[in-house]
Amino acid sequence: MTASPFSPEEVARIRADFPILARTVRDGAPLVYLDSGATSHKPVQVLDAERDFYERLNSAPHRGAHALSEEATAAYEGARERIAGFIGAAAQDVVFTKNATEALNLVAYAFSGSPHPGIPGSERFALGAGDEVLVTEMEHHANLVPWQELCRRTGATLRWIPVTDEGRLDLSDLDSLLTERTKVVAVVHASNVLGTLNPVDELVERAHAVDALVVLDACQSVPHLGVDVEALGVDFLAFSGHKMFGPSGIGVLWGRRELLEAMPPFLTGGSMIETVRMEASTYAPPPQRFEAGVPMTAQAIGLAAAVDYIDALGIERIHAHELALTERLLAGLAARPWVTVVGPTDLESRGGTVAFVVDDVHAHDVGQVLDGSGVAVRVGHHCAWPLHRRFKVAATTRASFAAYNTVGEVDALLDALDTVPEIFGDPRLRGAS
Amino acid sequence: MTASPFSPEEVARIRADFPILARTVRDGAPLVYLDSGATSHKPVQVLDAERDFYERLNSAPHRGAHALSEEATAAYEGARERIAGFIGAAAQDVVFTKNATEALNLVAYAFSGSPHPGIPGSERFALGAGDEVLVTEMEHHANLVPWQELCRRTGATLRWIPVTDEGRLDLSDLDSLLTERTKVVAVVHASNVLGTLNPVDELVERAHAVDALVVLDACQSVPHLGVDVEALGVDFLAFSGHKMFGPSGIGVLWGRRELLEAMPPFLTGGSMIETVRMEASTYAPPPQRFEAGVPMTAQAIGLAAAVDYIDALGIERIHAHELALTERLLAGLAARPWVTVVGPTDLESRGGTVAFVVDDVHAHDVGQVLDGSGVAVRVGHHCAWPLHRRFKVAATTRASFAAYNTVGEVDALLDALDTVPEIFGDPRLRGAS
Amino acid sequence: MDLYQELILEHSKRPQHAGLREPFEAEVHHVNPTCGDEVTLRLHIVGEGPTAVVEDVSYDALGCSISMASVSILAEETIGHPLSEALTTFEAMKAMLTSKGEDPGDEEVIGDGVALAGVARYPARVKCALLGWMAFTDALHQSGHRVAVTGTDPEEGTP
Amino acid sequence: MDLYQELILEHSKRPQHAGLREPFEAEVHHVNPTCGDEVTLRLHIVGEGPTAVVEDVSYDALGCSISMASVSILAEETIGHPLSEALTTFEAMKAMLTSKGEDPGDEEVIGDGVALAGVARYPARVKCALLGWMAFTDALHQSGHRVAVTGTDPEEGTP
Ligand SMILES: Cc1ncc(COP(=O)(O)O)c(C=O)c1O
Ligand SMILES: Cc1ncc(COP(=O)(O)O)c(C=O)c1O
Ligand code: FES
Ligand code: FES
Repeated sequence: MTASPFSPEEVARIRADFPILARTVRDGAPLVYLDSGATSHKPVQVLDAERDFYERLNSAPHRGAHALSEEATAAYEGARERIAGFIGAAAQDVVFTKNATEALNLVAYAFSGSPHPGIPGSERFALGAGDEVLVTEMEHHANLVPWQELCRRTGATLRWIPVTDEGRLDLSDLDSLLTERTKVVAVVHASNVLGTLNPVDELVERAHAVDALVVLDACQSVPHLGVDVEALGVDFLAFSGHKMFGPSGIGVLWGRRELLEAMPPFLTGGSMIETVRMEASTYAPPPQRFEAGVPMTAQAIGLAAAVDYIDALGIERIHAHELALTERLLAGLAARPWVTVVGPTDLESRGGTVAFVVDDVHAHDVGQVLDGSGVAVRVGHHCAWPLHRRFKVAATTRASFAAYNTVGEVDALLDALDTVPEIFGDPRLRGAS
Repeated sequence: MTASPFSPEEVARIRADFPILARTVRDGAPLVYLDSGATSHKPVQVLDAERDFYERLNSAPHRGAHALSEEATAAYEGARERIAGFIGAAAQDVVFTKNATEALNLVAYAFSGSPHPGIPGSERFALGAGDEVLVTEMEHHANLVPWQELCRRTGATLRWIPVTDEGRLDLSDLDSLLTERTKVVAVVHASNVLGTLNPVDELVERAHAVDALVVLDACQSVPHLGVDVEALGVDFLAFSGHKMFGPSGIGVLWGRRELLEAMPPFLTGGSMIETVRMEASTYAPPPQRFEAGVPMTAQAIGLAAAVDYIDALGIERIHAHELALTERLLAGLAARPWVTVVGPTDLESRGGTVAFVVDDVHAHDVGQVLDGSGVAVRVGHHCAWPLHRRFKVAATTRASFAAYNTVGEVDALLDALDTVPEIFGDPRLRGAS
Repeated sequence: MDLYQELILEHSKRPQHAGLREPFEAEVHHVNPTCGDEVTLRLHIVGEGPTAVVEDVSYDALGCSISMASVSILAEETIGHPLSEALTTFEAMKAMLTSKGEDPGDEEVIGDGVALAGVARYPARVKCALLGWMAFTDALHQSGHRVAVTGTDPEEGTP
Repeated sequence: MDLYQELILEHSKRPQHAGLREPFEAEVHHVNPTCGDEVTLRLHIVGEGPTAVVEDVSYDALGCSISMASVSILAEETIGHPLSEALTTFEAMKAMLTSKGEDPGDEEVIGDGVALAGVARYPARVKCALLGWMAFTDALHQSGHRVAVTGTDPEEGTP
């Protein structure tokens, strides 16, 4: 049994930082929030940091010479440095976006049918018929649909790595999928459904051997594991702030410097330019080139505070705590023969996300029953519809953990789950037969 | 003399809602914030609304069946309705973006070289050689560069309406600029430099006569005038939340329903889809089609609170108050022969933004001196570089007003301005010679 | 849970009139994008204008208990009924489901539909209960029957 | 204001060595994107390696008093000096300007440059004071003189 490094007292102290966890839902049931994979809650430290910015420094960064603007710029760029440091990156290689989805689209839109005449090196991002983009069958729509659209625009071909019954990438056919035609490999680091951690090392090695760029969707890893962009060896990495105790409305794209420099701009407008004439414009170096308009200033500062919060707890300890909860949940589900876990059933290469189905009961009905007891889980295809199709289910029920979750909450989920067969008839008998 | 509808007591009460206005800058100078055109400050009502959302309802909207998610969805969609109502629009025609820049890019990216096979009616958005996009010489980069890039991508031609010495659009040559080749007319409602209010009625009539779509950059009008999308008759309208007492990180695109429906998606990913298969996807109707990923939930709610705040004061009264301050400033500047206003010097069709230059002193030096007295103004080209080139200046100094500004602050600006010639020599003599 | 009335569970386990049958004038396929659930629905109408009668509603559905029960009730409450009456039933169902719990539903008009009254308190599930009805009105529209139908927009009535 | 030392105002009103002259090995054009100010700068170097001497720095500049004063001081402090010394001056200027006010500057090394010490307290103006210097190091780079130069990135040293 994996033990959590957090004592119950420590978890209680953590919980006290999240006012929302004290509330009740429906008719007075205490909230059991097991949906941090969709979005996490925010500690007062993050809320205070945002508010403090608005009450003391608020101003448009990079847009003025007055004192407030200077202070806001320093705070904004300080936040960039802080967040970059958290993933082992240099500040100038970190671009702020509104969410991970924008970050992934930014990379996909860097590619087009022809190089940008104003950006030396942008030939690297020209795609056409005969070129291929490789994704996986377990991608979140955010790391799938932008590549479908890119292929539609350029005539390139989308290919994908299938998923095994155990919920792992099936690399057996990789040689024919990943070839010198492949220009991009876009893959999720930790699946937001299965919890699977993908073998980034192997994929990077194979991709780089054929000169393909690797785009890593790190939405479900950066909040829960220690992620270091250099150690990973990928070319781009995207994640969202709101899943890691940060505010809504901010995401991050990290890119290898020489690639960012060779990328055409995406959103254009104020502060991303070098010179503007009516006839044409030239563009600033990264990261400014990719941050058009007044940015998510307060949100960047809030996210930096979230990173401080995570660092104070220790990301390794958070991961271990979540794995301990995951283990308890997996054991509880295994003891219920009418429940089937979709994804790895042990802790090997796994994050704290557990998806499952209940025999003969639709995931939305399961979720609704749990919700009636105050247990908040996510139901549906979790923006990974092809993955669900592959497992021949329309929807799953998903529990996902954060530092503030407790053993008692896992038990509350299991207890509430036991009322499902009571309500919908007794699949236990069927399950046992 | 225009009188402000706000009594000094009322302005004092308003100021009390903005904690930052009580601070000092540099070495103890009280802050005189005349840079609301770059970004406005936020009243506690807005900060409270955001915080309350995080502390009570935080969850990912449209992504779950549990209680919190339902409440967050209701709050988010309620905010959309509130904000839509403020501009006379239906909620379903309002798309949330991260800022106005994204909103304008969203429209520009809807156009491309070929229709989207999955979106009926998208032929309307196919451009090519021979087609033209018409902008003006006074556009903010956010409503200029996206159109330059669109023309580069599609082979269409960019044309522009020049600006007169008085800082008005020069429509004398409109017949040759706006023809049946014109597909889009993109124009700013209120100039962020000159303060000029442009003749939207006339432009809409002329544009629609040749079947061109009108995109209005309303960043500087929605916060200060009563704007009604139906009355304006435009096809698209964009603005930012942060200039109207709202949080950073949220903008709005309004579009005519049949146009939004015919527009291909821009950012793709979660929650904007209808069905997703590995091979291809189909897309949700607007506004969801244009809101990929977990949205700026708290920011939408904050912006709705900002709209409540504006409504409580009355947008017409805000406008009148700002015009009274503008008149006082224009009079003060006119009395200083060494100062030249760039833009209209009277209140006719004008907003509360005043740009000027001081003889023989660079705008950044003027701004720095003002800043030394606590007066925060913006200096530079204000993201309207071609406009500055047209007036043969590299940079101007710009004061811009909001509801919380006072007559005393206008006087503080003028007093500080008088120290400029003291420091840099006495252009008064030159100005008078 | 108050949501899962016995009647709902019965309908969802033994959906009435399930399966796809002939003849039909219109067949539609509707998907609920949030969950991926689907319904294929066929409509067979006999007669024209005020004398039109819903002769058959047949369907193949995959979904949650709420959507399954709702389409089953739809079939039960419309097959063999004058089209105008079926539309009244639809309007009454929709009014109840989008009332946020204020309209308990009239058993005289919607029959077993009243068992779905609790759904109105769960905005995320309203779409489930309307899925079949939206398919029904869409099929009606496609069959060319010119009857004033409101709310064929599947987005309407959900937050 | 402490920022506008008399020396700065003098240099900015009467920039030393202004104008573009021949001969030169490299000419560069730099723009400060935040304000639109520009400088065209020519560099003439005589000799090679350790014996190289900055024979002339000529320029055409349009900018604020800080940028004008800075390029004027640059010309004054580098023309006629060994290249290695000019680079030391550059390094010392840059260190002072990016010190956030902690490094007051050494008059022995940077001469009138010390008048710009106050700029370090105004991050938005650091770029102004560095504009000419960045053009200088860029020109040096383009002239092919292989001297280790740090900080030719115009973004560096600004927030
Ligand atoms: C007229 C005008 N258009 C567009 C913008 C861009 O707005 P944002 O930076 O919030 O995207 C601004 C403000 O910066 C503006 O004043
Ligand atoms: C694996 C994964 N990728 C991408 C996303 C998209 O993130 P966002 O919605 O914040 O843009 C998510 C979360 O929704 C996710 O879990
Ligand atoms: S959950 Fe899919 S229709 Fe109810
Ligand atoms: S303000 Fe342009 S260089 Fe100083």
